[in-house]
Amino acid sequence: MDCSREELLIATIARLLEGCRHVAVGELSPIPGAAAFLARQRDDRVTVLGRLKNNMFTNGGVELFDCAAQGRIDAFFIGGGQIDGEANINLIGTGDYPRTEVRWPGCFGTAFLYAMVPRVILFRQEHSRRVLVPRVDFISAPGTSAPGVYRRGGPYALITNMALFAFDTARRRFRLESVHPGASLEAVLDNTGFDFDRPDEVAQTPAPDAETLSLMRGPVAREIARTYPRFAASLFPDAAEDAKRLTGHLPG
Amino acid sequence: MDCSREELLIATIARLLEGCRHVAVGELSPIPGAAAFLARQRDDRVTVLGRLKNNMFTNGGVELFDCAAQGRIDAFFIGGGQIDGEANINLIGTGDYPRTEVRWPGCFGTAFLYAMVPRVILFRQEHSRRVLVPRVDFISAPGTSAPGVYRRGGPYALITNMALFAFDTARRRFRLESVHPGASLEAVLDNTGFDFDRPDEVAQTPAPDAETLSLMRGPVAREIARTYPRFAASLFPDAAEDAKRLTGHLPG
Amino acid sequence: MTSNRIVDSVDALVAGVRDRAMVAVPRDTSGVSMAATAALIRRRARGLHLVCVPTSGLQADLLIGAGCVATIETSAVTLGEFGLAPRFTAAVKAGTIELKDATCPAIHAGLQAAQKGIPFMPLRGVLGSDLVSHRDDWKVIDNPFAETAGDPILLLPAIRPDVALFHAPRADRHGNVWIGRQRELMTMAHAARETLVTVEAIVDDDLLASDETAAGTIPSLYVSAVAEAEFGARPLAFWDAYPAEAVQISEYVRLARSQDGFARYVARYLGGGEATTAAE
Amino acid sequence: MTSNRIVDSVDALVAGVRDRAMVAVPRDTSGVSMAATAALIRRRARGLHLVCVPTSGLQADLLIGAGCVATIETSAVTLGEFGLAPRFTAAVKAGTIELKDATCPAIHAGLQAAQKGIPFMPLRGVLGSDLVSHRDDWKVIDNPFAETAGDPILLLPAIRPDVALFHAPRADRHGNVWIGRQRELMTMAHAARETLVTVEAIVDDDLLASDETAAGTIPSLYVSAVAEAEFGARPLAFWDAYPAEAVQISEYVRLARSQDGFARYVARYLGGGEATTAAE
Repeated sequence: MDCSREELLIATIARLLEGCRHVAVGELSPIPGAAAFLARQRDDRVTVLGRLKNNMFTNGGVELFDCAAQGRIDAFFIGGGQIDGEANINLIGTGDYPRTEVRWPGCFGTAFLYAMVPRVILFRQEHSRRVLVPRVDFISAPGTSAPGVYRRGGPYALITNMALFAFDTARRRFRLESVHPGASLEAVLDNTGFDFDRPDEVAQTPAPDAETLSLMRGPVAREIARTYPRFAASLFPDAAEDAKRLTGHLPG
Repeated sequence: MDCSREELLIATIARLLEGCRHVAVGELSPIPGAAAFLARQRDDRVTVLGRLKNNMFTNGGVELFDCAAQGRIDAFFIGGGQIDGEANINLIGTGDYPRTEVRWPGCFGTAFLYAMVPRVILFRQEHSRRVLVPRVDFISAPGTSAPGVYRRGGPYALITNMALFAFDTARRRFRLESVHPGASLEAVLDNTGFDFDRPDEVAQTPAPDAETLSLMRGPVAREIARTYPRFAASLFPDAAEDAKRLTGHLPG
Repeated sequence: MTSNRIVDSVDALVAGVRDRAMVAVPRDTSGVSMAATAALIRRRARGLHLVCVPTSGLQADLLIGAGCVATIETSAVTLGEFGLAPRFTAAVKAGTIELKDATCPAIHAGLQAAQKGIPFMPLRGVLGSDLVSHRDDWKVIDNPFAETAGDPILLLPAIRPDVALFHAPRADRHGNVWIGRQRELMTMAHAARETLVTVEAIVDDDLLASDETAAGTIPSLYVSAVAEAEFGARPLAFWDAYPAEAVQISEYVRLARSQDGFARYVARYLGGGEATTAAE
Repeated sequence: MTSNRIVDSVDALVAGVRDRAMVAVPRDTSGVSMAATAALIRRRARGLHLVCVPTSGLQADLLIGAGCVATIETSAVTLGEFGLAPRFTAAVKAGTIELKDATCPAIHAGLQAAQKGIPFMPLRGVLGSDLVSHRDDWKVIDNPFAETAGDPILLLPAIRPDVALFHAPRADRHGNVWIGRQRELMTMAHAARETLVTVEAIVDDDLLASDETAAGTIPSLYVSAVAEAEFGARPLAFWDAYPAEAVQISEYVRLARSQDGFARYVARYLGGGEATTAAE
């Protein structure tokens, strides 16, 4: 069965969430959001936390962080303007801080959540040497910590439009897990600015099965349309139309 | 005009609150509570905070303390099983801690509030050598602090059934301000276990004037009856009856 | 859909309180689960470490009298206008419970530290109180942000209860619990590993569906189990819903002067004499 | 009775924001007073120290573009799905604003420290981030409660704003402000010396009269002034009450690429060209 690149990513991320109970997602992360909703379709004990409409938080903006600190959040997603081979991430900009040549929004909660959430999934669609660099210009959040530094979370996997990597904390290196259909090992090597481990035979990322696709295109699409209407409009146009009729809202 | 001992105390405490904006009172402090309501009758910018019905706090039990720490509370009241001449107070018990011979409830928030509220009024009706001791058996909250210890509050006055004292922080001593009608300097000296300063001529605590009495017996009595119904029943029986009819509640 | 967080009985609810658990309970006026207190006594809970937020009264006195308590951390134990707490006072004199005397904001701060996953919280004031010298789990450091040397400040360790146990007006069928302005109940639930709640009623509405009710609601995320217990705070008062049973509390004060009298009170009011199923 | 906290206009409200004040503002979805932002620009506020709780977007970008901001403490500035914040980005490149880059929970913790009157608050995580080396007002100590030596932990100084400034659905005539579950607005009000609020509507009910509304209400005790400003968050979205004005924000993004274009946007939408009364 044919599926889009986005559907492949959603299904792959949902697999990475297996065994998680509480998954937190950000406002601007429709693909991880869809993956979390898909995981919940498969296991109704999964809760999706974060800045969603009708969210579960009632203690203000600090609650996501307190909740992570209490050990109640199992998985979270971080993007990154730059990601390096030790899983350090940069959300500040390129060049010398503070007068960076390119300035991105800022670190958000990553410097905290990366250390507190057991399974942090790095997600960045663009797979290029611009993004995947030998060494980030600014460490917004470090991939690993010195011995003795309290840490109970960190990088678990990196997923891009081309490939899926796992992170090995002890070795402080990524390991290529699979290459997505349509991409090649050569393309991955050409477009990755850091060195990484890989097996002799690199697998292909499996496409979602028919049941998964129908979950994604049905109930998941409807949930996504409520939270990320613009995204849903491009990926799941039917569900987005339904949601628009129901709420009458532009995205906010 | 005749007034009761309680009315004298209420009027005297209200005078001590002059210039205060936010006055906090405890649940079991009807006389200071009445004094705070009287102060508010005289100046409608005064707010009375604390564990009252329909109180102003919406952030739970911590808010009184946070509010004091923010510098928003100008006056508060503390009792004390023992009070000594340096204004140390003991709310724990007599004898050696922890297996005290007599055990009182505990320190409540005093160890904090005594250091944070600028005008703490010590209020204890019983005036005896049992209460006013040379040295408390346990310092629940110290009257003064060592140099360099952050402190912006502390004892301002001590009022009992017999007399009013002011506290001089620099000298770490009480000074007798006035003796209530019906008591004498000799009785005060006989019944005070600590040494204190006094002027050559000791004044008599002035009785409330007619206007003050009518405020107390009218609007103040009605407010007190809502918060401290049992107390009001004995002091202001008419207002208490009104309140009981309105709420149908026993005290709780 | 009713969540599996909704349990059938208060006895089933307190099965979640293991012997030797650290149990956080609110002060008398905030929503004390006297129904769960009775159930704990019936099942002969032992060795509890009570954390009173920040004080307690009849609940602590009953649990102490019934032999359920090994340690109590509190800023006060008092029956308020009914007087001193007789079994607490007797246990202090007899040395049968470990005392961790505190001051109200220190207990709030310890719970907030647990809520925030930090090992300690600073607090101003308190220095110079004998509390500090008797609490070897409290520390004093020089404020690292002071402009001049010195400036000692108290640090309180996080208090992370095994269980938060309280009574609230209502829960919905998902296990969301409405606590209104009794915000310390939310702090307790965030700080504790498990939260057990009795409620006056279980309602059909989703308490998180509107901002109006959500503002005063603990999400089910933090709630382990809920049991319905109408008048579950009696004989204590519960907010403005019902007043204290003054006659019963006065009788408690009279009887509990002695351990025998206490046993008679328990038998009469808490069903302590009945055969009950031990929870575990 | 209408409290003297209720003021007649948003311009009168922002008279309470002095030049060089530290001003705390919420993130885009929590209740940004764009009405007050326009008033600040009209009165040519200067030298503000913006504290974004914990991020900002159009509000910060407008204030920066209009030259009102000397320093910004924030965890991010972004227009979200509309893209990067153009005047912020330009100011960073030009070095015309002082940056105090932070991470969300650090800003919350700093405000909570001010709320609690403590000089600092610890926070786990963050160590190893370059944020720490660029923030000389942050400190790292060894956790005094650690069982073994070491265990470094970050300490954040209290953030005590001069002013908390935000938009809320409603206030009553006493100046109590309903903020529902946007609890960070309450923390901001507790932490700040003065709190200035625009509201969609001023209502006749007393918001503290019932536990239901009180649960989500900031008491007037913490509120310096309130002004009515219907649609006061526009062109941003406000909770579920109204959506973002996508066309206007897109036009902003297009125009604000240049300082000239920014000036045209301000003249067109904020009345920046009109003669206005300076507040002080």
